[in-house]
Amino acid sequence: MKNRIGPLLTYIYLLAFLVFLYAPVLAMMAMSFNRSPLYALPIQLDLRWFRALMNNKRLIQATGNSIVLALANMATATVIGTSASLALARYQFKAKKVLSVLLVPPIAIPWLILAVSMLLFFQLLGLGRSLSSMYVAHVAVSLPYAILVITARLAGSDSSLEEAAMSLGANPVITFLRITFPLMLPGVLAAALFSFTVSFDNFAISYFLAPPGVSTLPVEIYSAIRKGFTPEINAIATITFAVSMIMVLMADRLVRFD
Amino acid sequence: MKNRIGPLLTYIYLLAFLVFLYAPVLAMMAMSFNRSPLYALPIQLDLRWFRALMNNKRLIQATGNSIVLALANMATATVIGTSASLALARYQFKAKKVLSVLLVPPIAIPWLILAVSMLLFFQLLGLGRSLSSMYVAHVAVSLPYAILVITARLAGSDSSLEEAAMSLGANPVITFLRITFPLMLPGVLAAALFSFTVSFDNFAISYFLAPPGVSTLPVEIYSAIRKGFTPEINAIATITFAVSMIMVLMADRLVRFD
Amino acid sequence: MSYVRLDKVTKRYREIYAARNISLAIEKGEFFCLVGPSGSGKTTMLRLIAGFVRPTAGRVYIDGRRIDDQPPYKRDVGIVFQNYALFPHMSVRDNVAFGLRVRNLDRVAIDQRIEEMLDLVQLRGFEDRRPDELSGGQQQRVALVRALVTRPRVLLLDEPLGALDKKLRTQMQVELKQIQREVGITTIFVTHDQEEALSLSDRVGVIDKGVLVQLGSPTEVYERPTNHFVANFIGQSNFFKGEITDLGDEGVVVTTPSGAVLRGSARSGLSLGQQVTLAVRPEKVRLTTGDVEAHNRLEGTVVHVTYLGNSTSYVIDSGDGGTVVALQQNLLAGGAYPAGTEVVVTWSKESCFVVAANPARVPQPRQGSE
Amino acid sequence: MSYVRLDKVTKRYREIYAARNISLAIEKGEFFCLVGPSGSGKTTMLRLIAGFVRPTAGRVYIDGRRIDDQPPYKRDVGIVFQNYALFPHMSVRDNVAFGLRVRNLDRVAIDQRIEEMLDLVQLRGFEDRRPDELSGGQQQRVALVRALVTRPRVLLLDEPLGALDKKLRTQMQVELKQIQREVGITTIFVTHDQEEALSLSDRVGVIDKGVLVQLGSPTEVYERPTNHFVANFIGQSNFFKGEITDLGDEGVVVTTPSGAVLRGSARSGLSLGQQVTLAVRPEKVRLTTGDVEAHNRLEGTVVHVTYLGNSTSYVIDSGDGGTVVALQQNLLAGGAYPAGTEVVVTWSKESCFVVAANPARVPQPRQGSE
Repeated sequence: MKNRIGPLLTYIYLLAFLVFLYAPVLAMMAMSFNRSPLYALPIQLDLRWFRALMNNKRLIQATGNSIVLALANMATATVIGTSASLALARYQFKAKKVLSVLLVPPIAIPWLILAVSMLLFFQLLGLGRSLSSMYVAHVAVSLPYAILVITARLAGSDSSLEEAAMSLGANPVITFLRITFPLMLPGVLAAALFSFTVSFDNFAISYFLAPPGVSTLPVEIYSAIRKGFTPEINAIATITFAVSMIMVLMADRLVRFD
Repeated sequence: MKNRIGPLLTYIYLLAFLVFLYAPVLAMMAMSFNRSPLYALPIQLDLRWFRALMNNKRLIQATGNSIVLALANMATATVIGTSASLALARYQFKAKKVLSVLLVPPIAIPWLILAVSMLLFFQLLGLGRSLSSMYVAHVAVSLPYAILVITARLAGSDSSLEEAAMSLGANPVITFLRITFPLMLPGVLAAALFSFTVSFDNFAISYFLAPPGVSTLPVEIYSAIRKGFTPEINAIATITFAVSMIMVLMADRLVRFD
Repeated sequence: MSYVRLDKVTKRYREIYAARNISLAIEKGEFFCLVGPSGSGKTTMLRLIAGFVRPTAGRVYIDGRRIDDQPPYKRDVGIVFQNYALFPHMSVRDNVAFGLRVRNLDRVAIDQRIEEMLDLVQLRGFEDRRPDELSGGQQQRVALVRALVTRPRVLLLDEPLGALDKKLRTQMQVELKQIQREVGITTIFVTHDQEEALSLSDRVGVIDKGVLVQLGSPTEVYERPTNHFVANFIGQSNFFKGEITDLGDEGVVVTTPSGAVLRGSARSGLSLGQQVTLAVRPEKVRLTTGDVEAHNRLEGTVVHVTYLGNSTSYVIDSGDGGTVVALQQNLLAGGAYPAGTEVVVTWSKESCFVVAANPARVPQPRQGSE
Repeated sequence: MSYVRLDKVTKRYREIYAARNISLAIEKGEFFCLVGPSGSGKTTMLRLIAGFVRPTAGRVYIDGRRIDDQPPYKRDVGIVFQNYALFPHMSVRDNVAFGLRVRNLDRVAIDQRIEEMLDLVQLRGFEDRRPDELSGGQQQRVALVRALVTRPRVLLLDEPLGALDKKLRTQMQVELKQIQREVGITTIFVTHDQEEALSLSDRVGVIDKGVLVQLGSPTEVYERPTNHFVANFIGQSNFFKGEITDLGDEGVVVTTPSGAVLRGSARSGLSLGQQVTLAVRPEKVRLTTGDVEAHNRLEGTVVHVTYLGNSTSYVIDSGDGGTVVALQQNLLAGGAYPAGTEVVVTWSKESCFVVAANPARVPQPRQGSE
């Protein structure tokens, strides 16, 4: 029916797009392993920039903050997201439609705007910049993602499975533990990974809400670039990129398969 | 079966979450209409901060830049995204699976990292900071969103519709114009809106890649906050938020219904 | 005493009645079928018994105890869903064992019971497969033994054969009936396939728009449908409208507008001069070419012949615009009367029954039948 | 001359043959059915003719011209899909008009043709509805007229009634056949429902694992299946294995291992002493209680009685472990022989045919039949 040119063109064309998207990242990764601070070619393999990172106390401190914040956020967003998704999927109530429509847009509110409004809000509430403000804001930003991912997984499941379990004598608790939860687990894991990533990568909220003396990894990267672009940044960006990629690919796999 | 408490708790609880998510934004919007620069209550309605915006040439210039960039990006990402999605949906080729897996993660690469790598890459290529660098980087960032949205729409369609059209005598061009395209149109429009929003809201890429003297709206907002938080920022943030929300709600509606 | 009993059960969703004042008593060990078109409310009946929905009014009893206020997991009722609802994350063994493990039976007893049940449906050797590695028929059998393994008081089957193709469906009907007999469980089966209902069940309930319109043995429901809907939904019928011109112990005489005089069996509540509809089944109509004596006799021309393999269906134009459908078993190779043959159509008054008295509007069936 | 012709068509997907060296000629105006179990390759055959897939080897002709190298839109072949494939963004009118507008016919001619076609399927007044506002039966009819409106050379139907429930399905079969007759179009119909195939078609092709195993009129295929698969897939059969002990012009005599002597009609390629399987259809078997003379005669006890409404099915245990299924039309109310009755089972040698000579492995059917 179709000739062979269509697929071939498409192939070349998508390949070009991916090269274009990944090339900068790959270049950055390559440079992080290059000895020369002036990006001289050919690349001389050297881990000096990574070693330099090890000695950068400020950066290690910031990375620690980012990880702690991301973990706390992940735990909170996943638990709340799971229960909210279950409630949305199982109960019929009048305001449900309104609620589920309202859940989507927060994903698209520019983080900068959200950060601005959170800063203002916490100031109005008298909380100001603090670790707890940061934590709350991160949860607010991740939760819609968590709910969307889990809801997508639940939509594929079938309430007749739970009915079958109950007709076999399983009470609601056993039904949840043996049927509902195992079936939604991939979605829950994916939501956890997404929540972690969303928080770990966030710059604007952390920047505006961080109390004096507290910093996170994205904030440090940003400051470092403003001070002057050093290959050390490539190294830390490479690590961040690798971690994000691994988490997202895992999440994607969990949502699609099994 | 279930008692009435479950839905009620869920209801209260989701409501609390939404209040928490929207309250800062609403507070910010309220303050943008408040006469007092010190956030004094009660609110005295006044459009002075919006009027001040009108006279802020720098901000208007930046907003213009943002709009032009967002429109150019939207057009490019939508056209490329549409054809790429069609190719992915229609043709079977060996590398297809690899390609479609590679398309997902760019969405999750932190924009800061992407911006860093793009800056490095364009410097290596000798392009440096320029309007075309910005445009190219924005397209790279939006395209995965566009492809995901259109692909989701195409997945719901049925190739037997196109077969039916062809059996009725429609050649591939007519089949595309009369069947395929009208059915994917909501997805295409949604992709356009998302691409626009993604670009319009982007801070990191614009900040790093903008040539001297060129600024965008998010960059201006960010600079303004650093200089000192004025109610003018609330006004511009309110406008940005309103525009983003309208676009996203439209896109969401297009993808879900019709 | 009846084992499963519905007492004036009504289920309303806003303005729509899915069940309207239904009373029904099913005996222990009985195979009961609920038949009706899609949307008639038959699945709602099952869900009321299983406990997934609660009645708006009325009560449900099993073995003399009221159960409509109990949650599903306390009712001890097995159910097989149309889509089987096998747990996709569990092997066949774990699916079947689920009900036993929930009851905390000991391991050995569980294993033995599973073996027994898998033997019953010839699925030994499939214990470790996942549901998606089984064929449709195998999945159906796993769903069945999963529901039976806990020895529930009642087995509910919600169109369990609907997803299978025709040949497999017929085969599974035989198996299902055999297993039900061996196990001896009280069974309620829901289907839209009237032939399936007749062949499987001890008794049939015909349901239409949430109302139980007829209840009886397959023979009673098929041979003596009490109204036009049943006569048309359970099997085919030829309908004749006319006026009662004689009424006595020997039966009823109806004269059609075109002057044909038809004789049917009497039933109560009829009176002379009344407008009624008579019905006769296609397989009760005899076709001949010679002269025959019979209660009912029409002459006509064969206009359509449809070969059905084991039988042949004839559409006969009886001259006055009406048509009669006749079904004949192919005792030899089929098609004794080609189209155009002049035939005599006869049937006995015992096969001919009144289905509607003073009907508000009797839809004119295509080709004399539907 | 044949109108649609497949010449040694093979379609292979990697190692799997969806069609294997199929040659087939369909006459102009014929209603041809392809029947087979799911996965047998029948839909692939339609897609080869429509042009959605291309043969790995072989050629396809319509009206004497080779078409297998033409794209679908040049073949002038109408198709109705199982899911109907109505354009969801268009009204009924626009769906039906699609094929005409593509041909740039003038507006008046298009409108007139649409009115004609919608009249044909009684859908006037539904022109402005969207497909999702129609019932299943109505959607089916829109799909049918959309395919017919351009007066294609061939109409392909891919299980078009599969999504309908049983009662509606029977009704649509009658309509479909009537429309096909009125329009007079060459039609190829794919189904897994053997009864549908027999009742609708002029000729039937039985397909199994990509191979065309039998081709003939419904009567030929049903009355004289040439192998075990066809005898089992098209209708039910009773099978008897045995050795040929006599062979002549009057037929074949087969002696079973238990000593029963059965007589069947002869066919070529048989020889004395050969192991063969004889088959007889349930409806050709007569049940009596008295003494009767017949070519084939077994005595037995009724073990199962299944009431089917218009007929009753009996399973008779013939004593030596074998069972015979007999079907009897319910000329009066059903069930003349209750379970336990001693009966005599007879059938003529003309109804009894050889289906397998030296079969490698004949699956032992449940209850003597499937």
